[in-house]
Amino acid sequence: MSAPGFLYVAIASVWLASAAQAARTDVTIGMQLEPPNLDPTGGAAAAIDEIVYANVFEGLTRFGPDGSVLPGLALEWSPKDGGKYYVFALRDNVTFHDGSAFTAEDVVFTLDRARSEDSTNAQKALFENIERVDIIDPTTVEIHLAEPSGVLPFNLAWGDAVMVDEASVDTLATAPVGTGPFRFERWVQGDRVELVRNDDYWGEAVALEKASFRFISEPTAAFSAMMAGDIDAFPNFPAPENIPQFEADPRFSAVVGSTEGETILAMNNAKAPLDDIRVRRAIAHAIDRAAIIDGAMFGFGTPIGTHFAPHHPDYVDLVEASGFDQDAAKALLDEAGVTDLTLSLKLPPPSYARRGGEIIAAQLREIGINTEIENLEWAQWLEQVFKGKDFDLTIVSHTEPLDIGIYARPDYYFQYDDADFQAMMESLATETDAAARSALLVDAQNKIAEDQVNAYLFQLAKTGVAAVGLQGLWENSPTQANDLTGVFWQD
Amino acid sequence: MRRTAAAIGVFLVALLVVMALLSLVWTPYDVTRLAIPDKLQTPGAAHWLGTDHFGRDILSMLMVGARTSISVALIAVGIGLGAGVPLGLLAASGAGGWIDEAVMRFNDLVFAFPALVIAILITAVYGPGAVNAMIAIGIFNVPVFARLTRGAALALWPREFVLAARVAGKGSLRISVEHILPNLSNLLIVQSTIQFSLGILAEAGLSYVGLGAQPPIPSWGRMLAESQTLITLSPHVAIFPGLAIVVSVLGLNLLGDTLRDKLDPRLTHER
Amino acid sequence: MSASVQGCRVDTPLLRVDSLSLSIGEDAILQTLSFQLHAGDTLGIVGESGSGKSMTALAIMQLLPVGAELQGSIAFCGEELVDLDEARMQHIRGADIGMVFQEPMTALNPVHTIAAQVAESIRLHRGLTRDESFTEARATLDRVGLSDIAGDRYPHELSGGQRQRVVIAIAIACRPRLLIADEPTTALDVTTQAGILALLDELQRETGMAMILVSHDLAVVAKTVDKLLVMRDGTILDSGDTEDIFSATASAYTRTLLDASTWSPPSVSRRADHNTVLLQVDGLVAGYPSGRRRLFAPRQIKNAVDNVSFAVHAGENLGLVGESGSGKSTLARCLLGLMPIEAGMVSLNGRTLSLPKRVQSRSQQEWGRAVRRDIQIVFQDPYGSFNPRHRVERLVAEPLHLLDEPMTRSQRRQRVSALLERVGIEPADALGRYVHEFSGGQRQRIALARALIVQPSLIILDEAVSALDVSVRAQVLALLAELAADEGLAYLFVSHDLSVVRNVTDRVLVMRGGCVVESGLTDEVLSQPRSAYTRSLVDAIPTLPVLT
Amino acid sequence: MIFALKRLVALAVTLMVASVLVFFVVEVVPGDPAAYMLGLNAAPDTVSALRSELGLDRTGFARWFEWISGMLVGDFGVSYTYRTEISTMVLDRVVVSLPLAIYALLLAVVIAFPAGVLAASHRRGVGDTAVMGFTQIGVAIPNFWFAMLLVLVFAIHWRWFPSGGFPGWSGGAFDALKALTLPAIALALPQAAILARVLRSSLLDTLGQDYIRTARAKGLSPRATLWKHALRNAMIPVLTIVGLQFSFLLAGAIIIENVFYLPGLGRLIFQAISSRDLVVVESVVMLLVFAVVVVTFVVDLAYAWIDPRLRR
Repeated sequence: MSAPGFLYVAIASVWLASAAQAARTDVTIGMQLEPPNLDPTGGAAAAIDEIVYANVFEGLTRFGPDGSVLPGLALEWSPKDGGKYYVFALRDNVTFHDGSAFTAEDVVFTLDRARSEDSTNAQKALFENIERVDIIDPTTVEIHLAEPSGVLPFNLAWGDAVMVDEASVDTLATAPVGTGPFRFERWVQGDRVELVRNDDYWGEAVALEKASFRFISEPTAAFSAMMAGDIDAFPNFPAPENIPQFEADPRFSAVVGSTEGETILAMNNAKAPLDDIRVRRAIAHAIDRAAIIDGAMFGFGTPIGTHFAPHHPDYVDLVEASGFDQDAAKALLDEAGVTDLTLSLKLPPPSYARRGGEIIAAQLREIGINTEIENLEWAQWLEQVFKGKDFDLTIVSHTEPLDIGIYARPDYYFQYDDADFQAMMESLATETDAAARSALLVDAQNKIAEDQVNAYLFQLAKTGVAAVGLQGLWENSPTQANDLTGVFWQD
Repeated sequence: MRRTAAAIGVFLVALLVVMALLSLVWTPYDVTRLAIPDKLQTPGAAHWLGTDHFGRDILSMLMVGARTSISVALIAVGIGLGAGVPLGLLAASGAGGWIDEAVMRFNDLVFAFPALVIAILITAVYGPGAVNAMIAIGIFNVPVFARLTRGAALALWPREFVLAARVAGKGSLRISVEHILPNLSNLLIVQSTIQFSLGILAEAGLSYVGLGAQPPIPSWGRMLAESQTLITLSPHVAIFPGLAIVVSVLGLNLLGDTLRDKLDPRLTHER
Repeated sequence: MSASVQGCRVDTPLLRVDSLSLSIGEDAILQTLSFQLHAGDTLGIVGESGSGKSMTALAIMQLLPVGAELQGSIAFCGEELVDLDEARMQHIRGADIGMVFQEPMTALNPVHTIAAQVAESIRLHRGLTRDESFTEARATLDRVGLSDIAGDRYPHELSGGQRQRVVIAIAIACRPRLLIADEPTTALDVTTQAGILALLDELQRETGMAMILVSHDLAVVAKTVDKLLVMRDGTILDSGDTEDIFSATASAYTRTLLDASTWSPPSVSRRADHNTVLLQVDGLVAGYPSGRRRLFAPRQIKNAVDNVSFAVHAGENLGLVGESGSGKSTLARCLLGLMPIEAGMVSLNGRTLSLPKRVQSRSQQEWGRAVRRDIQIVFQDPYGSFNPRHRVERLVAEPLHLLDEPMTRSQRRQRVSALLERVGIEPADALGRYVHEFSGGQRQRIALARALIVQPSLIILDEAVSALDVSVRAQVLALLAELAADEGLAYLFVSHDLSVVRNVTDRVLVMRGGCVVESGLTDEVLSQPRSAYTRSLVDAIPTLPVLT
Repeated sequence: MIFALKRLVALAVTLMVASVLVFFVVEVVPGDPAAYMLGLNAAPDTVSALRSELGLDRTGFARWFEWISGMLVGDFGVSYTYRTEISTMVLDRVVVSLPLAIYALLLAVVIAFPAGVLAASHRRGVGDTAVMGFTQIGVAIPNFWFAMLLVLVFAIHWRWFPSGGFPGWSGGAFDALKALTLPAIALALPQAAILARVLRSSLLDTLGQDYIRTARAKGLSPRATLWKHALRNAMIPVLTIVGLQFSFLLAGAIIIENVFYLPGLGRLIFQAISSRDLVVVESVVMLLVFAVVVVTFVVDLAYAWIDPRLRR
């Protein structure tokens, strides 16, 4: 136990002894979706990371609350040979929850496993560039890349790159074993996951002794659970319309921040008439972003004009380029010679999509485009839209950080196939110079806005609520996580 | 009290039907037009029942939603009658035979399945929508009517007027149509009313979980689902669709009871 | 503890009913009824349905339906029962006044044992322990002639007569001073009826209780009671000693009742042609499938008709007599092809009507129409034998389905009208109406018209007059006789009622347990029965004293 | 005895047919469980690796056979998404759903009995009118809407009960029952209304029977007649309804489980359908069918217990 951690605990216990009513050391966090399993290296569900990231599992690097890449299990790292390989210095006092020590061998195992042929890692692409991992000594590894890259530390901060132990790898799905400040206690399927403090944690001891993640899918139930005090915090509260009520209630504070979620009206670029840029532009001009943000999100969300997070330093505001202009939209449709257009609009479950979809349908009707709304479950959406590409329009929020690269994949569901853009992304992958990278990112944003690949709606806001007194929750969502390391109760 | 109940029932059902029919030609506002700046207005002169989270007029939505509820429930009853009554007549005319046995086992089988789960499965296979909701609800009406028809028909077959028809040389199909069916009509009308009101409830339930009519077609269940989070903020948005369901089902049940009192021959001797 | 009415003074009548009126809603059921009864008296109340006789009984018990309004006075041992406190009345019911009802099949609670039902009454009024009350119940059951029936049996395990004895046991368990028996034998077979009447008579003599016997049948009460009330439309037409009533002093209505009961049809000159066999039945076996003994054992067939052979000659009236369960109705159904037969054969006019299923290639439905139209039926229940949804014209015309030649609408109407007229129904008025608008007697006439429309040579009358009041019955029987004479019809007269059969048939078959036990000319069989069973049937017929 | 055996055979046949039906209906549900698990950015070869790991690449018949033969020995297989034994998962849910169903049914019976008896014994009186009025409304209220109102009043406003969730039985029966109270009330109200109506009409039917008059003629008071003679005879239709309701409550609580975020069987099915966890859907549906069939069987036996005429 490190000194500051000890001190904190000591102070806390003194305070515990003196105060009649002690500060609480447990917390119940509400989540909308239950994860299918708890192995972040074997599934894509955001809900997995929202429980285990930084709490149970740690990677070599990690994201900070502002999205910056911070040291994790690696004390420090440095790119060598122009980014051809990296040297990572590991912490030496780290043990897994099962007692075994964390060493360079675990790094090799973890990264080899993620890259292997039968790997079920959902973000396999993050590791594609890794050629080999060399052990220099028990606390030093070298990661050699196929192509020089500046984004390795960023890639290794993802939840899919957390360090696992070979001994426990088969049971990660149901009994995760990591190096984090909390150890897994139990999972009452359908109800909650419980974590308890890891007293052997290498870093600063956390204030909480116990943390429960409760799964409440119904927004109403979430609201009543908060109101009834059954839940201490709901970091991603599913019903933005209730936020003002929480704000008005002295028992709660609302935490509104940003996420990495670019919410877009995705269009099937390979399907007529949406292969015609004029039709896509017409649709973009028909959309009144303000009405959507107001109507679907009750005012929460920032309009975007391209697929990029507004809080990113390289963001370009291109909202005006596809501003709300029904006349322009109609003119573009005439120009394209499109009449009597009926498009399918397939909507996944989140309320931004369902509500946004109804508003967009009404807005498109104004310029003479009819839509057939079909509400889908996620599984159906994945099957029909994402995999089958059987759709005209859909609304979805892309929540991976810095994911503009998806526009370089011609087989990606909206099927944007542009050689120039693909070239841009290729050079970005190998570019290590910061300024040059920024310039490339700006070009890329402009390019997909000009081509109007999709209609860019708004950046999803993180609308969280917490009981007054609960401190240290992340305000923004640079990655999907509920990092509880800094969370504590204050009177 | 009985009279009052009958009057209330007739009035409520008439109200429901008039609202639905009127919505075909006129609603106070267009329900497909969103007016987000007008959202969540409380009931007043402009909007008698207020507006929802998209600024749509709730009264207009309820009127059009009545149409959805009625058509789904009506067709579901139709499916039940259309398939169940012939099955029941067939089973009864060959009572004890293999057809009868097969029909009864089929009934047992359908009854053994949890209805809502199967409805969800159906919509998972064929996609959500009003038509699939009708089918999902309708399927579970089939054994209800089949069983009712069989039971009542079995009681009629040994009756002397049926024997008289057999003495007159009529075949079982002809007897089923000429003699059995007309004498079941009251029973079927009463049961249809009950299934109709259950259909409205079921449609609301399915829409509530998102498996009923899809937007922009308004449906009461979905209105309830969408307004749930607003119930503390703007209670009227959640209360009116709920009341619409309660009032319609109440009306239909009262009407059903009245019809039963008037039509069901088993009860006539009692009063 | 006994709550019975204490020492009723000798000069006080046990029951005194004084200007009793009863109305339910708008309907006046009873009008200023007055009569009285002394301890040990037996009183018969006789009337046709709707006369108010049962309501009178229920009024004494204070068990009238909800909404009934009672005026006047009913004094039991001087205590006024009208508007008596319900708690007090409960002490009188069962303890001082016992009651026996018409329908023994439903008068007992199916889920309690018979001993428990008798014991309940005893425990309620005599304050005995459970065990004592069961002992006492056993004794009561013995007294009503059920000594060989275990007390832990349930009602459905008993026959109708046995059940009625249980009901009587309940009624007399607390030794009431008055027993009211409301049509206690109407639902029973004649032989059983005789036993129950004898039991009531015996109990009355033994205990000296007073008894009111309510019946629609003068003959039933005549032998048992000392005094008689004849009721009609809620009023008393005649009252007095039984013998006086049967003498010439009675009212015109009572006389018609008497006449009807003893009515014999004008003896039609029989043209029965004993050389022409109309219907021939040979070795007929038929039955209902009963449950399997074991799970996979073949179904057992319970033979309801077992090897029956007989013939009906042209223009003959053949009686088929038997108690319920004798197989007579099953036989009738087999003759009509409504039931498959297991063995034997049936032929009509020399053409085969029915063969066992395994011999016949197709089901009985496939009979030739020409054969079928020769045999028709009139059922017992004038209410159930018509489709309530069809109008009279359609109902009567239904058997025309059997004719091969198509008929125009007007031809059909003409034919229906002619027949309605023939059976005494005004066609212009009747054609467009539904059957529920007609009385029981009228309906049987319509049923007869329906049977006649295809000009059959044989009509089966399945208890066709049993459900009718005596006066109506007489009219229908007269019509039947007339039709037989005019159309040369043969009748197969299926009945449980020997007195009717005696009067209208030429020959009679007596059935019991699916077999014919005796057959022969009606007069001979009934006057000199050869089998013991027929004798018991004949002896059980309630008879009226011969009028002077 | 034969009666019971016959029912048992019919029961087994029903279950067998149901299993084939369930399996193949569920198998045609579109959507790939592997794709769902791996999410938006998964590469196709990753998905197929997972598919073979889950055994999804074998034929339908082979999987049905394995499933059904496993079920017979109590092995339900392993969930695709949760990767845990289905039998333990189902057991975890049953300890929520079964007590909830029983709780709701008990509430319904406790409410319905006095109400039905009161209404029947004071036919057309004030009590009858009131009870019938309430039942009319009870039948007409959608239970999820009623649940919302209950939460609003009792969980949010007065905070007497938790708004949902289930603390588990390990924390004591009191807390667990407290958590199940509002859901049980929401489920029980419409059922109580139905039950009260059935009981009333069945009692009225029974009270019109001849043997009631016999009992009254014995000197029994109307109340004693009702309790000793009418009630037991009126139980057959009531029992039928109770049986149906129990089956319904066990499976039909999906919506209510969602409103109160209870980890019950209904929500398990709902989640499993949306995540295409097909073996779970099949197993739970089969389990529910089994429960319905068993309840029907028990009700049939209970008929015989109530009515000696049915003891054959």
